[in-house]
Amino acid sequence: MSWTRDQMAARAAQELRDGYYVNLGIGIPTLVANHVAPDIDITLQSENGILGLGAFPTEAEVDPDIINAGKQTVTELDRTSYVSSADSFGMIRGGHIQLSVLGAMEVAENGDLANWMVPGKMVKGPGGAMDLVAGVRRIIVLMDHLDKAGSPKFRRACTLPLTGTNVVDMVITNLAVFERPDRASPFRLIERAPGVTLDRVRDATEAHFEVSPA
Amino acid sequence: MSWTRDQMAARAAQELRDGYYVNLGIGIPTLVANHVAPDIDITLQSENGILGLGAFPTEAEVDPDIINAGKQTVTELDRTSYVSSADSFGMIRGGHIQLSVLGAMEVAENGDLANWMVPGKMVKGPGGAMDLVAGVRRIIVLMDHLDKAGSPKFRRACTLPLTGTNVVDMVITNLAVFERPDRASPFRLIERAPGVTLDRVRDATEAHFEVSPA
Amino acid sequence: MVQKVYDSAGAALDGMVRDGMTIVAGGFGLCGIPETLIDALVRSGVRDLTIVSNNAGVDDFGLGRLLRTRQVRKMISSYVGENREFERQYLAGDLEIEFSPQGTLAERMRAGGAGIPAFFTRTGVGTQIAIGKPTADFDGDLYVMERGIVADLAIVKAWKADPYGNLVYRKSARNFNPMAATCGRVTIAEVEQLVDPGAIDPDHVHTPGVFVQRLIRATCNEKRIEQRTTRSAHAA
Amino acid sequence: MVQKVYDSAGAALDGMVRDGMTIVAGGFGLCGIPETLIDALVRSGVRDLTIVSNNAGVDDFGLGRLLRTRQVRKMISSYVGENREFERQYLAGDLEIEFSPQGTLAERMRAGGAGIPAFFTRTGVGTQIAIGKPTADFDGDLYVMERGIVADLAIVKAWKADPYGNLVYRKSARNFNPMAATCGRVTIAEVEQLVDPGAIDPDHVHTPGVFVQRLIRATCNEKRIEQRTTRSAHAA
Repeated sequence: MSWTRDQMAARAAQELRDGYYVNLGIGIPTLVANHVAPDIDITLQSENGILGLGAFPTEAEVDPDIINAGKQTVTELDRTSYVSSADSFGMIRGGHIQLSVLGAMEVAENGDLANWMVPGKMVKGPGGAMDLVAGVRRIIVLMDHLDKAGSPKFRRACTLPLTGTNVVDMVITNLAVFERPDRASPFRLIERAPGVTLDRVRDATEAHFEVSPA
Repeated sequence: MSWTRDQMAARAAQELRDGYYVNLGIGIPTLVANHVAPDIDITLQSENGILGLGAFPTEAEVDPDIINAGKQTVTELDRTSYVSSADSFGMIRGGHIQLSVLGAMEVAENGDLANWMVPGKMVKGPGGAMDLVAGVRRIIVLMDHLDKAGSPKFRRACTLPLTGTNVVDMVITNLAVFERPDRASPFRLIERAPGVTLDRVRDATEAHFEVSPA
Repeated sequence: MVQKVYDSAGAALDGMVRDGMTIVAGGFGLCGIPETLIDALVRSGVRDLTIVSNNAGVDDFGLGRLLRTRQVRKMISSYVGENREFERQYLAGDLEIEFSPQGTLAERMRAGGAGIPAFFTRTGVGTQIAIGKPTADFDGDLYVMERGIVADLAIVKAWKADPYGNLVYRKSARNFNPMAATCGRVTIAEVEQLVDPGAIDPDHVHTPGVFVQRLIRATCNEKRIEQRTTRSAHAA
Repeated sequence: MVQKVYDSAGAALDGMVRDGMTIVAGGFGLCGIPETLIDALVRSGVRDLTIVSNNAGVDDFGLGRLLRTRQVRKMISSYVGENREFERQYLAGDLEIEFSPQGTLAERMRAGGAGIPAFFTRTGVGTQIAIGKPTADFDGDLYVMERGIVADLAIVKAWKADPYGNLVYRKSARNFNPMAATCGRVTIAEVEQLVDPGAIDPDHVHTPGVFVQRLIRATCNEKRIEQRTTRSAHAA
């Protein structure tokens, strides 16, 4: 057994705390918003310039002037404010956003992250990913444990061009959860999906990690 | 004869062009606003964060939330916008203000300006003067030709701590007007107050200057 | 009073374009882009442009139109993923790209407009983006130096303007427009609504008129949506 | 939802002050200053403060009150000319002053709040302000490097707030408040009016709630005027 994308998102949602300002990356990370506990109030930020993102609009509510960083139509809330992209990235770079959940191509055991380009393929650009990993206080990566070719994505070192160095605090895959208390510490395996053995995690992981409880 | 303060301000007002954004320093420079030609429309900026300064208020209009950089109560116009001090100095530093008229303790023949401190006296601080001379495209100094002790204020070199280096484009005193076409050129005497001889200007000036017409 | 309002995008661009110039454009994706002025740039025939814009439009809309007519030599952007024409020209070596991370790009525009030639950021440290750029240590962390951007011309889209050039943006269409407006040597704004002097509360102005030299009513307000995501009204 | 609204300035400061801390305060002159929070700081008895503020108040109002009680060890300001108590303590060697040009100070607050540890400016080049600071040449002009400011606590004054901490300033009382709000590790705002959620148009928010951790209704709104300059109503 392994976790579904929704289960991975739900696991990431457990990391939310009341009052957090959170930036969710494009793709699986956006699912995290569906799993926020009822007693937790968070504010979602979209780096193009929205603080206080609402749900997708009904057909009648669609407004081309309200889009998120994935260029999807969204809505505003009673707490919403709009800012310029400079001010929005000021929030990010200045450490005012507590948590970001992002996808990744590779994570290294030292916390390096690669998620923006594959040499030989057309490069689309980093967008806001480099800013987010450099500025947000805590970075959680949601990714499949293995890539499409069956190779581990949590590695000794990234083979792809980096998005940031020593920036990842937690890795949630379809098989397991790795965490470290600070960026000077090694990652530690803290949870496995139901039926996933420690050996299976070891086989599917290139990165060194500790195991908790030891 | 020499020019009055109002005549000096009127002379400075001749340098205004239609559409200019202008910052007027505290003191005599504020008088420039009284001499704007009727066919000229300018917008006054106050560096604390007002673009589009109005006149002083009537007693009924006084609003403690509308003050200029001299901490005087002022009014707003139909063109006014308020900005933060960071954005206001962005206009100044970014070269978006065409002209500033400032007072000075000393100006040097190379365009250096001193107007913020006298060694041995309590230092009040530079306020926005250093930002203005560094950022505004054209700087006109309005000052008495001689200081209270009778010494020339337009000098070979400033003796007082500088506000900025090579920043002055025009000097208007109670005796004469000096100008230079660009900041690599020497100053040139272009006007004298009625009855003020060239010799009198030379006697009262320590700076080297050219004379026009030669 | 200097008249800032022009009759058309063509009239506003008159005398302002030349081959090889650098143009900064507001907008994020297809949201808040100066559609009218982009079309006028296509018609102007100006060539060898360097365009500073977070995105490059799509094949047949936004800046994609200027790419299709091969008027662009170089893009400075953070993400150009939605444009196949871009990919074709880039792979053929006809188009140059300088990637700037999105927040760094936004800050570079703001810095250029505010007279700041360079600043330090942690963004991109240790990545390809930092190659060839100076780095410095502040309080134990490493930062990379990025340069402010000043363009020959800025084109922006706003919701409302008064005749003084005071601009108000609408919702997330604000995005890069305020910074773009500050970093052009000349800035032309196209607006959905031109309102009377005094109609904009002085506390609500997003871009003060000092930054806007020319102004037109936008005639293209298509506002194409890239990802139309909706939920059922009943589930609401 | 985390409750940001506190009953009093004293309650909002509870647990937030310690001797030797750095506090950044919004305001220009006596305009837009956090009067209520300054009074509460006086009452708190906190000492050896470093205060970052454009001005130092007057003898008996604004930050002058904290000076009079000798709770301030150092000021980082652009202009302190209105305060005789300041002069006495400075000349006696009891008070340290670091002058920062006004625009540089505003930008240093903004930079600190936006994660920018340093930036370059032409302001102050060749003057005493630049002594000891790195300089660099960009495109033939010399610039001085200035550092971003991050304070332990920011205190700001706004006109309106909603319970989420979204702030709106009024007219020129905005001044340094928006940047101060961004550069405190904790920011406390005092406001003239607390309004309901949704009562502030999302396009009119000056300081988004992310920057405000605690919020109080201001009980001091004296708004003393330094230079009451008027014209005759008949001359209007």
